[in-house]
Amino acid sequence: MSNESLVIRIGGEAGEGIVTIGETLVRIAAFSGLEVFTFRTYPAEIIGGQVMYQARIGREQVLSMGDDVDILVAANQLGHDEHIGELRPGGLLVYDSDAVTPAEGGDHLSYAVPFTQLAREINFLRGRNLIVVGFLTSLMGLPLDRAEQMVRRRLGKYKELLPSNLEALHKGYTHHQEHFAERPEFQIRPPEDGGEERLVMTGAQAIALGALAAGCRFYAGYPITPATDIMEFLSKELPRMGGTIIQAEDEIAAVTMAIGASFGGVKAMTATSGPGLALMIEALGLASMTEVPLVIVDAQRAGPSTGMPTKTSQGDLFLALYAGADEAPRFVLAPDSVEDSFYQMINAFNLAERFQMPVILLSDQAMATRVETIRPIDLSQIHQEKRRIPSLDRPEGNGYLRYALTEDGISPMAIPGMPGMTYTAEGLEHDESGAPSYVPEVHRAMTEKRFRKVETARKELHRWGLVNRWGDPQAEIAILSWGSTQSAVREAMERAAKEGILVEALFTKILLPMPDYEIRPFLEGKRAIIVPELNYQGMFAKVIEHRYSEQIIRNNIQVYRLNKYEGLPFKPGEIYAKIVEVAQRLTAGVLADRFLDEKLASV
Amino acid sequence: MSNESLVIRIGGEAGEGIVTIGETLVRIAAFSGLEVFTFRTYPAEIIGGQVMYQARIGREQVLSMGDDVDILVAANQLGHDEHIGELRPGGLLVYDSDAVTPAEGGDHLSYAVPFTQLAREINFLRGRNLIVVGFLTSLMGLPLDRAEQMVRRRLGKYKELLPSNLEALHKGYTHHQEHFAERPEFQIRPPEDGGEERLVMTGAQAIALGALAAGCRFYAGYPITPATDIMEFLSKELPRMGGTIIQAEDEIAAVTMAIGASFGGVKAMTATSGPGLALMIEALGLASMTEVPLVIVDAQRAGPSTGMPTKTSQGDLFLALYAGADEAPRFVLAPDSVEDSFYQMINAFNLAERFQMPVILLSDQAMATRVETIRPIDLSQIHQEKRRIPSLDRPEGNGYLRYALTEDGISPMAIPGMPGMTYTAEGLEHDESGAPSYVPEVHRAMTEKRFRKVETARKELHRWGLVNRWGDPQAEIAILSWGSTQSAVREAMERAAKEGILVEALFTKILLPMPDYEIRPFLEGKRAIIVPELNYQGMFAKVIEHRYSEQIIRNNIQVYRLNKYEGLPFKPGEIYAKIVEVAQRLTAGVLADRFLDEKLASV
Amino acid sequence: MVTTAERVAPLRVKDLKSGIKPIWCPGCGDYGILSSFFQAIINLKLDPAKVAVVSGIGCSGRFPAFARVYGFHGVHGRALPTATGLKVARPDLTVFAMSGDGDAFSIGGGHIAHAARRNVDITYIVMDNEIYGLTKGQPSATSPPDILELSLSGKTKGSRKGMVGLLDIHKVEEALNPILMALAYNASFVARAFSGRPKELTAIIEEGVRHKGFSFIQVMSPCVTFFNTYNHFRETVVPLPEDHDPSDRMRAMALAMEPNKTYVGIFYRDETRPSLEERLEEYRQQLSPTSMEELLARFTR
Amino acid sequence: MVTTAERVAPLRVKDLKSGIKPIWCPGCGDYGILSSFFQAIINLKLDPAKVAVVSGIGCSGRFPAFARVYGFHGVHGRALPTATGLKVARPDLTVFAMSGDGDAFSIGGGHIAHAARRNVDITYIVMDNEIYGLTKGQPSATSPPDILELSLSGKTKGSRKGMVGLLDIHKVEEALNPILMALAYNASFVARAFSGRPKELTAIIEEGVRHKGFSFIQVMSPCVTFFNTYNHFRETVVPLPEDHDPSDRMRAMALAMEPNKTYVGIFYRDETRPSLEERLEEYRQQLSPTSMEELLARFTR
Ligand SMILES: Cc1ncc(C[n+]2csc(CCOP(=O)(O)OP(=O)(O)O)c2C)c(N)n1
Ligand SMILES: Cc1ncc(C[n+]2csc(CCOP(=O)(O)OP(=O)(O)O)c2C)c(N)n1
Ligand code: SF4
Ligand code: SF4
Ligand SMILES: [Mg+2]
Ligand SMILES: [Mg+2]
Repeated sequence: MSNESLVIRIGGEAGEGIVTIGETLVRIAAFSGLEVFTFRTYPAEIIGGQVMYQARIGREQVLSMGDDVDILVAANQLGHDEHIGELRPGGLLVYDSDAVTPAEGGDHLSYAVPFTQLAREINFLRGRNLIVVGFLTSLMGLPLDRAEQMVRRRLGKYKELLPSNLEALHKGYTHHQEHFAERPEFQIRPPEDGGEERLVMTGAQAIALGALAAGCRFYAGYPITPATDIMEFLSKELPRMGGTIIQAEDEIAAVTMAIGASFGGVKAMTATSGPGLALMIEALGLASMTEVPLVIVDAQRAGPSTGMPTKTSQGDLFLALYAGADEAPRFVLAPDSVEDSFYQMINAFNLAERFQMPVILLSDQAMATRVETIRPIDLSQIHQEKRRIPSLDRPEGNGYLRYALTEDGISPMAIPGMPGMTYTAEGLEHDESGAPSYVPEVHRAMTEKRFRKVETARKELHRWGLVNRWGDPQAEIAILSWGSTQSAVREAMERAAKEGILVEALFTKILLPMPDYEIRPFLEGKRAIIVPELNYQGMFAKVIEHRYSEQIIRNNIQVYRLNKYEGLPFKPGEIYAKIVEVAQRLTAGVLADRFLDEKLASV
Repeated sequence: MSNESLVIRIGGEAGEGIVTIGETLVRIAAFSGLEVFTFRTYPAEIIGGQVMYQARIGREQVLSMGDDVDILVAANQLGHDEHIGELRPGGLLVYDSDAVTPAEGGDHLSYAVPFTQLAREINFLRGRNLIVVGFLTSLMGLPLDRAEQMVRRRLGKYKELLPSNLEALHKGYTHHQEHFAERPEFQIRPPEDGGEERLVMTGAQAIALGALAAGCRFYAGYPITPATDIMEFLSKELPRMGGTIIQAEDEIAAVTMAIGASFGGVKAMTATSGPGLALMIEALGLASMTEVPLVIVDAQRAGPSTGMPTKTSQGDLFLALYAGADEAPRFVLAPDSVEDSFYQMINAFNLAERFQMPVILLSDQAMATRVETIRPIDLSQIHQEKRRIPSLDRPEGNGYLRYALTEDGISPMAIPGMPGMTYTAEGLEHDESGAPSYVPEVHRAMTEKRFRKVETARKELHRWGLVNRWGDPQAEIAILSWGSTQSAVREAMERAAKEGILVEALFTKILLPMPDYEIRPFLEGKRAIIVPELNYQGMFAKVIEHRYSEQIIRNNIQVYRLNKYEGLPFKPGEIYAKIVEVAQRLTAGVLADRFLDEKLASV
Repeated sequence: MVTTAERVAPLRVKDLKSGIKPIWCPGCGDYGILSSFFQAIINLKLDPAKVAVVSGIGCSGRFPAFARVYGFHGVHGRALPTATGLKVARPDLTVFAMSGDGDAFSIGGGHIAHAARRNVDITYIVMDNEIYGLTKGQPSATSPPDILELSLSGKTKGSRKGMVGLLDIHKVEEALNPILMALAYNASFVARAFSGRPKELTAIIEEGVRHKGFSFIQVMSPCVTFFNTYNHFRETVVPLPEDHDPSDRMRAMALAMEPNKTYVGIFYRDETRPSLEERLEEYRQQLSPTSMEELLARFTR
Repeated sequence: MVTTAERVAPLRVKDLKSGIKPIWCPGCGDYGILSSFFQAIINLKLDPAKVAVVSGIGCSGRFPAFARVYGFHGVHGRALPTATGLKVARPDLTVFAMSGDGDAFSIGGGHIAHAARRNVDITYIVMDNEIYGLTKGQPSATSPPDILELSLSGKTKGSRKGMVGLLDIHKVEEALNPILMALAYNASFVARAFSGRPKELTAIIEEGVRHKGFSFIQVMSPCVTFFNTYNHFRETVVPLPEDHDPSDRMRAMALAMEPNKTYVGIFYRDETRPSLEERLEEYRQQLSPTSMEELLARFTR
């Protein structure tokens, strides 16, 4: 019998290939038909320092990074010391006996493997990583031919290196076969049929691919962790798709370049993280005012200020929702998985084009850097919104009104080059023609027009596929959240369901405007809402508490905030514990301090 | 009998001295012992274009710019055409008969005065303005000697110009005396005793003076309307007080210069408007993270983007409250009058120093540019908060911990130069010593520490004089608002009181953290709250609705938003109309759509 | 119906006026730049629908609204990156960027070097009045340090209206030398003109447009209201020496540094460097094209 | 008790180490700059409590944390304005600003000209590795356009780890010449050093500190991980010609433009210009002092 899923963690010195081991193993698993979900840390040092790479590998869709570790591979002493505490009772420690002295005792199995010496035996010290991979392939019951295939693929054109690499792989594989018994509890058998069709990618790649699929042909960006992966990917592919990429001199240049390109009629974006988004706020207002489509991706990281660039957070929500000089309408989207990152990028571009507005898409460090297996993408199903342009045959003498006051707020937008339609995209308040105007009535009408687009969008939201709702509709306990917390929530709910605790969850991928048409019915019949978030203040909780306060209070719904601010994603167990706590409170009739938890409410 | 207050408006071409006429008249009135409150518009053109200058002059404290105009002075045809509609029935039109053809009819008096010709008669064309001033001095019953004094004062050292200027003043004065009868309804007699001691200044001047009184000795700024007046004032006075002013190359340089100076131990500030504040958000987070005291003044203007630089707004509230990469605690203050601008600047610096945090003070275009008479300032009553510094005699070997985790969150801050205390103010997450650290527990502890300062402040708020509450505590109708709307609200309430409608108002000068200790009791017994604001979304209303939703809903309090977004301040009549409407609704039992007015709620 | 015939007929200045009356003060140097701009478009026989002007904020920033071409009035200091994005996305357009001296050398000062090193084919006109006009008379990085004295001495009448305190303290700083800076950035076309000499100005704008690469043009454009330097420039403006060879960058630098002379003309031009768009196109050509299908296949297991 | 005696004893390098271990890669050029900085402080006999180092973000930005002086690790690109505010508020301190090439010439590129024209007395050290180190190997404005080829050719080993796509497309842009730019800004002290030549580097830092005004020092500091230029600089670095007169700005420019040579030494220095703080003090002296009472009286009716 094989396991349904296994968590393996590898800890050691960066640069020693820990990440390579993990990435290779994950791809062997994925290409064998298994599902994967990864998580990794980054060292403080530029090179060197401790890292860990964790992969959850499963037969069915893997929902999250898991809680406890089934197999820990310690490549050095710190790799052992830092992680041994997370190895589950009955788990397996595999350590490099040339480098690690394991602690005494512990309720787990230990395999001492002389990886370094094995590498020496084949005279290929740099082959150590592949020896580890080979060893793990055998240990976990993965198919050797897939592993060989992966080695081939990774080497690419460097064919001359193939024999030595394969030898290393086999060395590890055989070492396990010869010295250790087969142990089903650490095996995970790929499905016989090779599994369903899947793609294997990181969140950053999903974002970049989504942009390309949406028709994005211009990218300007300034390097910043963890958004740079998007730019690096696009730097290779965008030119091959006929598009353009520019590494700008700073974030303000990046976003204004994108605005310039979009004004020119080309779908354009930039990507950044919190500090960069902060610098883009002035230009965001410009896009709002001039009504130029614009997509900004924010891969959130822990702050404030430079903070912890390699750690995750959901702390830019307020910045995305509210920042602007005076009132600058925008849309805010937040994918809730790697797969969803692809689709929400398409929504982002479509919303931007349809409403001629800026769209901010919030991802985060953990989701952008993790690898996931996702379902195949049917390109024929992807709709690319076209910009509404003015008709060329309008009655003579009728000047073109770029900012015409229409019922839905959207005005046809001319593209430079169109004859007879010249206008100035105006960052000052302006009348319908675009001419600057400070007349009170004009400012009132134009403010209403700009916001009317949001209201038009609100009416269309149900068509955009912006909500993810699952679980038991009869449940009295609800989870309402956004973004990358989804994975841990989903898994926690499955556990709860097994314990007979009914929970229903709703994740909205649009945060501005809020999808009332979904959330209001969702809240009916609920007695408690848990809002898990990776920030201190409970930003989304505040939005919910405000917007649905009437319903919440009238129906006496308890709101439980669950806030983590450690730079790390939630573990399913943390969410599960909260579900259990809330369930017990409901049974016992103990209420939460709904709104005014003095510690958390800072406005 | 004299009037209690009079509204005079002067309309004409900018550069023709409209503003000079107004400013001179206002000062004659103020220096005669009357109270004043002004409002003016700015032309779209750089020079020329239409302007209007309005002054409300009263015997008692003047609360607002008033509604209708008692006396309209039209210096050119447009000045007549644009403003005649606002002249109250029975009001007086004074027009330059050489330049204006008044409309037929109209329920008002008209004086045709050949101002231009009078100027020609004395061979002093540029004296026309003073002829107008002289005429109005007589018309309004102001003392001629005060007018003469004012002319002297304004000319300063240019004594040679005095005779011709005085001649012009007398020419206008005499012309009125000789050709028109005295009309008490257009007179406003100064108090016999010369009135109480008063200062006459603009909001911008009050801010600058407040900064100086608070001990600010460093200013860096980048020009932006309407904040530049603060910088221009300080450029003259700060060096004379031993301080430094720098015109920076942009707003990011301005705010980081201020941070650098403050790190060096000198109280420092910058001032800007919305677009500039947007650019400062990254550095605001830096001040939050490094815990460096910082004061930023935002004189709000209408937007988004460049918008309408010379028009007013209260639309930067969300930007001030919420903008930051991840979670960057700050304080947000908002004075509610010119006088209060002085005192809140002192609070701003004191809060910044005490809590080593950034403080944003929100003023606005209308309040920063208007002239008001304010009560004398007792400098001996002004407290200057001192920075908490580490004690030099700490036990040997005990390293200095810049970011020590204290109970109140505040850690003693060394000033460069102090021996043995060297540390690095760190924009990365850091441990108590300031060393960069990405350890989850450290991030958690430091996040809590930074927010703990806000909680400490919340406990002290009542000591800072941050709330303005007046009206009838028994009233069922409340007005809750902030900033410059105060003047119109106060006046509207007086009118309502005369009509027997009881209203109580609360203006908070601190918006982050909110003064719960004041607002909760205030809301007790209320049935309706009106929240007037100069923005579209009802930003403050949202804050209130969220934070006090429990109380609001349990007590069935109706919230009525009153939003104006035309670039202009409220008139008392607009507020008054809302009060009446709400009073009628309460009587009739018709409820407001409290929270979810779909049009206004955009999150 | 708007017919293409409209575009075939020879353009007149009035065809190029947007109908919006400039808000500039009577006598402002910026009018001269607008006229020369119109004339250059006509002389170059450009199709106005294929011309785009991107500006920052300032009196100068109001420029695009007055011309019947495509315009973008952006935020303060970002005319260059906005125009760069536009030009790179739409190489078929003739793109101008317009700044004031504050817009260009203070808040936007970081962008010029990068436009220059990219050699993006934009004609960048800095309408330099050596003052912040729109915000009513603060000194800029090109204001002479003794600007207050100059104003009070009446040589440059009008400036007494400016911000006296800021003008006074400006003496603690020196002025920048924009031509020298552009040369140090290796901009491939560097020129100066004076808005009081319209013919030369028109010619230089035309040359700037013809130049395939980044053209930096500093136009001295007096602000009659806050710093009226007409007299000063009438006295000091001289054409570059006849023998100046615009391919000689060192000599150009020396001329840029000469005190008391305001040389006008083309300091430097290098026609050998390909423009950013050309290089990007070359780069794309050298790659093998791809498609979504192919990209996704790479990620498929 | 911390006694002042501590400060009187001659400093040793170990007194200047903060105890925080640098996170830099072994062999990184930045170590050399840190050592020379320590040595310069010792040679100049500065009191560490009166020294402040302000940095931006990057590998370079980590500098202050490693030194036992007052430090400020600010945001990306703003070391100069932060240091300017500090120095002007506290002229008694010796203030350094530290940037990487990205920090200095890209995001912070707008500030150098203004620090130079103000002549604020700061020693500005740009730790130029011609790459974005901390963000793992993107090209910077000083990277050679052919940086990818250089890396792949193995001359500058290590760079294959960088961002290959971005390094490749970097060839469409040219590199900036920071020394030439600083000279064009009229910085009053302009020098270049190489972190692989510690003695010269120390001497130049000392000179920079002694110079009363804005000192711009570009230090070539190889990034062994992403663009290892040690060999390249060992070959191309040469001292400035012995006969170079550092008061000759034109000659300095010519030297800065010489291809294939990386001159190190003091290109330019002008000791005649007063610093910003001096000028501000002079300005204050010339005014009549005032008080709050006097100011308020002016507004009293
Ligand atoms: C971010 C931002 N900061 C400041 C301003 C205010 N502002 C408008 S124009 C201007 C400068 C004007 O000077 P310049 O660029 O020389 O243009 P000019 O008016 O002289 O043509 C400034 C500072 C602004 N609009 N936006
Ligand atoms: C506003 C902002 N944008 C981007 C970043 C990401 N970032 C960190 S360091 C850096 C540049 C590093 O290059 P350089 O300045 O040359 O320093 P080095 O690491 O090479 O010493 C960047 C882009 C940031 N921290 N903040
Ligand atoms: S203020 Fe100066 S620059 Fe602006 S329009 Fe008037 S004259 Fe021209
Ligand atoms: S990445 Fe490069 S610059 Fe950064 S520490 Fe390593 S070697 Fe030095
Ligand atoms: Mg200017
Ligand atoms: Mg670098």
